[in-house]
Amino acid sequence: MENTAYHHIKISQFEGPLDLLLQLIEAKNMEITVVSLSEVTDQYISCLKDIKEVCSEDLANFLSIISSLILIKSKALLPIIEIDKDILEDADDLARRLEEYRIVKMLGKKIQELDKRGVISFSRLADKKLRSIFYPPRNATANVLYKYFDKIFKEIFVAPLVLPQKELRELIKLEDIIKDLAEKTQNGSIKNFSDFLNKDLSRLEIIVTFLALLHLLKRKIIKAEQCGIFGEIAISKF
Amino acid sequence: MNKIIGNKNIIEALLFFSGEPVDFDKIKKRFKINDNELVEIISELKRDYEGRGVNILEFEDTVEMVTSPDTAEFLSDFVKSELQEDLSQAALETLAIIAYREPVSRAQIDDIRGVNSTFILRNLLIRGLIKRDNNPNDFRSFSYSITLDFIKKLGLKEIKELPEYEKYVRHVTHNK
Amino acid sequence: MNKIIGNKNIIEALLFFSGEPVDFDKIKKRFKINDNELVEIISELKRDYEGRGVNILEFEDTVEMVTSPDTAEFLSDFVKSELQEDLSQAALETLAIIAYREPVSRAQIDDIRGVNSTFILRNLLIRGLIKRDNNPNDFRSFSYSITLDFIKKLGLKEIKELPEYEKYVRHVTHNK
Repeated sequence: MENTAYHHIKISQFEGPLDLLLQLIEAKNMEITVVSLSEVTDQYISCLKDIKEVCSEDLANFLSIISSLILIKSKALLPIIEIDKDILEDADDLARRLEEYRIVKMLGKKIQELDKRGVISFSRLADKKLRSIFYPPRNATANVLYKYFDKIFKEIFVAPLVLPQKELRELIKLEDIIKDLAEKTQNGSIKNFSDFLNKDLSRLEIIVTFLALLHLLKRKIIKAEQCGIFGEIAISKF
Repeated sequence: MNKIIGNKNIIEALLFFSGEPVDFDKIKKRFKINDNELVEIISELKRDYEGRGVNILEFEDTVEMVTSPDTAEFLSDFVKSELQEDLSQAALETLAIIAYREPVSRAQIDDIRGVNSTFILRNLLIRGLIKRDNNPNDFRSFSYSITLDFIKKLGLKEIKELPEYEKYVRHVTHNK
Repeated sequence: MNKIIGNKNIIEALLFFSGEPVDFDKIKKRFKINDNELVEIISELKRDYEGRGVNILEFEDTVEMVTSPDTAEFLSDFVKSELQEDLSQAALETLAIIAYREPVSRAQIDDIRGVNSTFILRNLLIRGLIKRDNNPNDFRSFSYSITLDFIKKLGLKEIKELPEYEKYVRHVTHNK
């Protein structure tokens, strides 16, 4: 039920991870607070799943925001767990960044309104009769020109465009992870969250996996129990 | 003809002739006048051109003669200028950050927008709407600020005419 | 604003902007005014600019905004005094691009450099190092090349004698 509700909010094109977050919060007419951040976490993640084209650097930015959101959300879901002071600061910081972004976006819209008036001051076109004075510089010899062009040539004409690797994109197959985690829990092949984590996983991948766990908890597909801070999370079929 | 009037005429001719912003320093040096005299001449010129088809625009210690913004609509048959091109949302956001937070580094812009701004900065640089200088506190990085062309594009007379400028302006210091 | 005043401002802006004589016919057609109205506007403008640094010049059914004759000597001295013996890094870079890629448009130069080159090109033009072939309808489509004077000054017979010229020409794949 909750899932269908998310899809009623139409997200127009967005300029990046903060813009998406801002649009979700504004669609709900909420102020930017830690509470509102926690409320849009699930939507944020479900929107992100639909993004097909995102470069690795932007994806990393999305993931870093997701990780903050998840921490905030975990705190809201499981108020008993002790939350590190750093994490709380992280949450405040996200709210502050989002507020800064909101202001900037709003100012951008105001600049657009000014621009739309089509009211422009033009400089004078260069004088057609511009009288040139031949005044060659000392420091522009054929070799100097060669040196400069060679530098430009190497930078622009030859250097291949370094395209972002696909690795990071592969990483966030949230849906697959959810499916996998659900399956393995259902058939009992894993009993602890750590069983599911591969040793080679990066921090971001662990975050995504934890996210999958939260999703399954919320949908009441699995149960989880944690003994103590930083303790093992035992998971089982709901 | 007294000295002030004479200089005023020549400065007017110079501004007309240059077709680009002229540095205050160059004028002062060349005419051997001090700040007060320069300010007086510029305000006299501004007064002369008030309500006319040509305006005097002051920006960051430079002065330029430009067409008055309200004539733009009628000039568009004759002009084809990059200034007339639309701004994308990415461009608007980035310009807002630079205009209200200048001087600002790329890292700071990226941080506020939450995305990499390399391409949009390049686009704005090519369009002449922003400029970059070496960051005074870090020679490895650049700091960005807006240009006179940006002011001209919006038909403003000065940066303070930006919407809610006083309320939102925050000049960042370079200690990041 | 009444019609005559409005048109006067716009015509003033047009004359300022154009940098060349503008045909009476073009003005009459564009602003839908008759001979009498045009004559009236031009004489008003002439009166506005009487005794100023900028004048309105009528010549064979064209009208032009020009610097006043008594400022000419000063302006040419000023331009000379502004020229520095050495070119800046940015100017050398631009000059190198033009030398190896001529004829090249401003858009292409900007694209290669990643910044706007308007002022630098103007400076190189004034120094007589580059020339441009102009398309009066599109400022952006001017194409730039090195002047013969400067080629000689470099000690070359033609631009192709620049070091490694042939090698780079083969790579004209940058077809933007």
